[in-house]
Amino acid sequence: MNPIDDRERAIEAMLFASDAPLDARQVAGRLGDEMTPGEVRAIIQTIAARHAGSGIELVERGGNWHFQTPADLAHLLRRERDDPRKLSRAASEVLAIVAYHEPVSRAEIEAIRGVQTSKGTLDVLMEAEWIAPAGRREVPGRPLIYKTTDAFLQHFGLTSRKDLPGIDDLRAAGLLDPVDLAFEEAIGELDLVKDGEEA
Amino acid sequence: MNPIDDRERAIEAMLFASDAPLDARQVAGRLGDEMTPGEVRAIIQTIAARHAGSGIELVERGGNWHFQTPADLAHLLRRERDDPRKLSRAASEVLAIVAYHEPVSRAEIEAIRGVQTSKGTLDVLMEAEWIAPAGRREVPGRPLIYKTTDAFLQHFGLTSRKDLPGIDDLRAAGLLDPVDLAFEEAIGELDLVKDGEEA
Amino acid sequence: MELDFGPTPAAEREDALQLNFESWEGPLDLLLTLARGQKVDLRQISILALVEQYLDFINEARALKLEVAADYLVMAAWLAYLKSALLLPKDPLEEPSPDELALRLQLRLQRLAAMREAAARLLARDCVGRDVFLRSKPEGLRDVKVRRWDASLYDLLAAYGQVKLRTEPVVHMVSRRPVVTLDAALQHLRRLIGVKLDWAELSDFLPADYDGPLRRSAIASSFVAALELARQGRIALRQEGAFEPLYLKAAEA
Repeated sequence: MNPIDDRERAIEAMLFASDAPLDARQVAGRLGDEMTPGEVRAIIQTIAARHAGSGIELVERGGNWHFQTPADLAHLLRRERDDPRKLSRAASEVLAIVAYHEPVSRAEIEAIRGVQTSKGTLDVLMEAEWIAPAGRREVPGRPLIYKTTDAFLQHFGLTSRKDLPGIDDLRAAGLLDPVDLAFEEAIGELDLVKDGEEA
Repeated sequence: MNPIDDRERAIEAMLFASDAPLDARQVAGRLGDEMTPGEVRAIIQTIAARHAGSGIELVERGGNWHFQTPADLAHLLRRERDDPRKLSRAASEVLAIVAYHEPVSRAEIEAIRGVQTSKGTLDVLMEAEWIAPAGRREVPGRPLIYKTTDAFLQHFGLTSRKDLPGIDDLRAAGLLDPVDLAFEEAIGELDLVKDGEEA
Repeated sequence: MELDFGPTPAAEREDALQLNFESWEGPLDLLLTLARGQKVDLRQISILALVEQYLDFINEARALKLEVAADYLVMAAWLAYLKSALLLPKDPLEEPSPDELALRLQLRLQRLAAMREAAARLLARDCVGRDVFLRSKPEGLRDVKVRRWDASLYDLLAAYGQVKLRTEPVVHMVSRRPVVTLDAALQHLRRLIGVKLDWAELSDFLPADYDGPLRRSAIASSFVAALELARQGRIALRQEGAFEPLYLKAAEA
């Protein structure tokens, strides 16, 4: 193996030592801005490639990078002390709705679920730092809107929101559109069918 | 690079995720005792060799192995940032007394100020590199005496100490005006409170 | 993270006594669960059949005297209306048409189903702490603050000025308090006692221009002087009662 470049070593050490995922800009800043974030990113890719297939992986989550163990070794590493927070059904649904529709207001979440969201559900997700307020919707009442966080991407192993399972299919099928919009489109089709029936 | 052996991957991941250094026997135990500690040790050596010269090190301490950041890269893990602070009123007075009367001992400074001077005030001025010890006064107790530094002249834009205005100049400039006294004293008290908090 | 879909309605209905509304996240959820029972794509579902299933279910629950939350009843009432509208001959003037209402319900069910499935797929991903693991004790990156002290030449000179001012020699001037000494009061009283012939109040003997602390001092010393002169037998004192005015006049020789 060729000796590893000094800058590559430095970036690798930094990502390895950090207690939170780092993005290329943060790494460049800590290195005294001698490299552009673009150059840092290229080196990070090299490091990630070097570790591919080993027992340590360098992964990207929302532009931030961190080392973790590969998922296929979970059975060896899972310990009884690991007690992952069990998310309630309501909380997991709300989380999915925020992730696939973000930014989204509480009223919009409730419209999809057809049920009031208890205060605790959003609190649990915010406490886990998976969702966060993202300003207010400029409609009457100026409701708070929510979005997912980098910690959400990290926890669920998503490189970016584009990685959300099935998001492209859902969007293509119009299932991420509000009912009103889908209704307008569907009613057109319905009329066509009726016309057909009449003919 | 050859694909990494599954057992090697597993041991690497285990050492990475462990919250304490592990010895070969512990690793073998967690792997279900399919390997002898000797075999595990050999694989650990292979892993350590693979990481040699990179930004990640696998090191042994008394038979236990753990990953760490190489010592020569430790400086990357801490970043120094400027934290500008306004010099307290007490420190300004002490600095002025040293400048006008140097070399002076702490007792002499206190005699001139008319109040006790905390050690911390001198420390701050030495940390700022504006004053420095200048030997000892040959009197009983041999107290340390202080003088100002070149850095002091540079910071305050003075060519030499002779540039400091005399008492008459200060009076003419209104700096000996008692009208300000009450106000300045009030400010001084605030400074003292702040000093106390910092201590 | 695990997803708990709750018991399936089929299992629930086999043992109706365990029929439990806490298993559903509201009426829409119950409808979706019932719709799944039709085992067809949600787009092909029979809304009429679904409505009947829901109404049967609610009736069953009420027959068992289970407490049915208000929102389930509201949904039941609306579905009962929808059912009758769907069954009656179509009135082309009615807005919105029952078909449109049914379509809206279907769209809502599709959206909820999509999110429910998305949640399950999300939770099935490799989650940190369950499937993948991080370093448990990373060294951490630290920001170390380096203090930089700031002061201007003005601050320095002003500070020195104040030190000088504070420690300048101060001349202490002891101001005299305004008092009338006993001697002065004695002399004054002796002088006036010869002038006044009849009983006169002690305050009449005080100079009129004394006021404030000086007057109080004059009263005190004149009183003591009066006592002294009375002791010497040079004046007579008279008082009607405690705290009444004190009168004096020259003793009759």
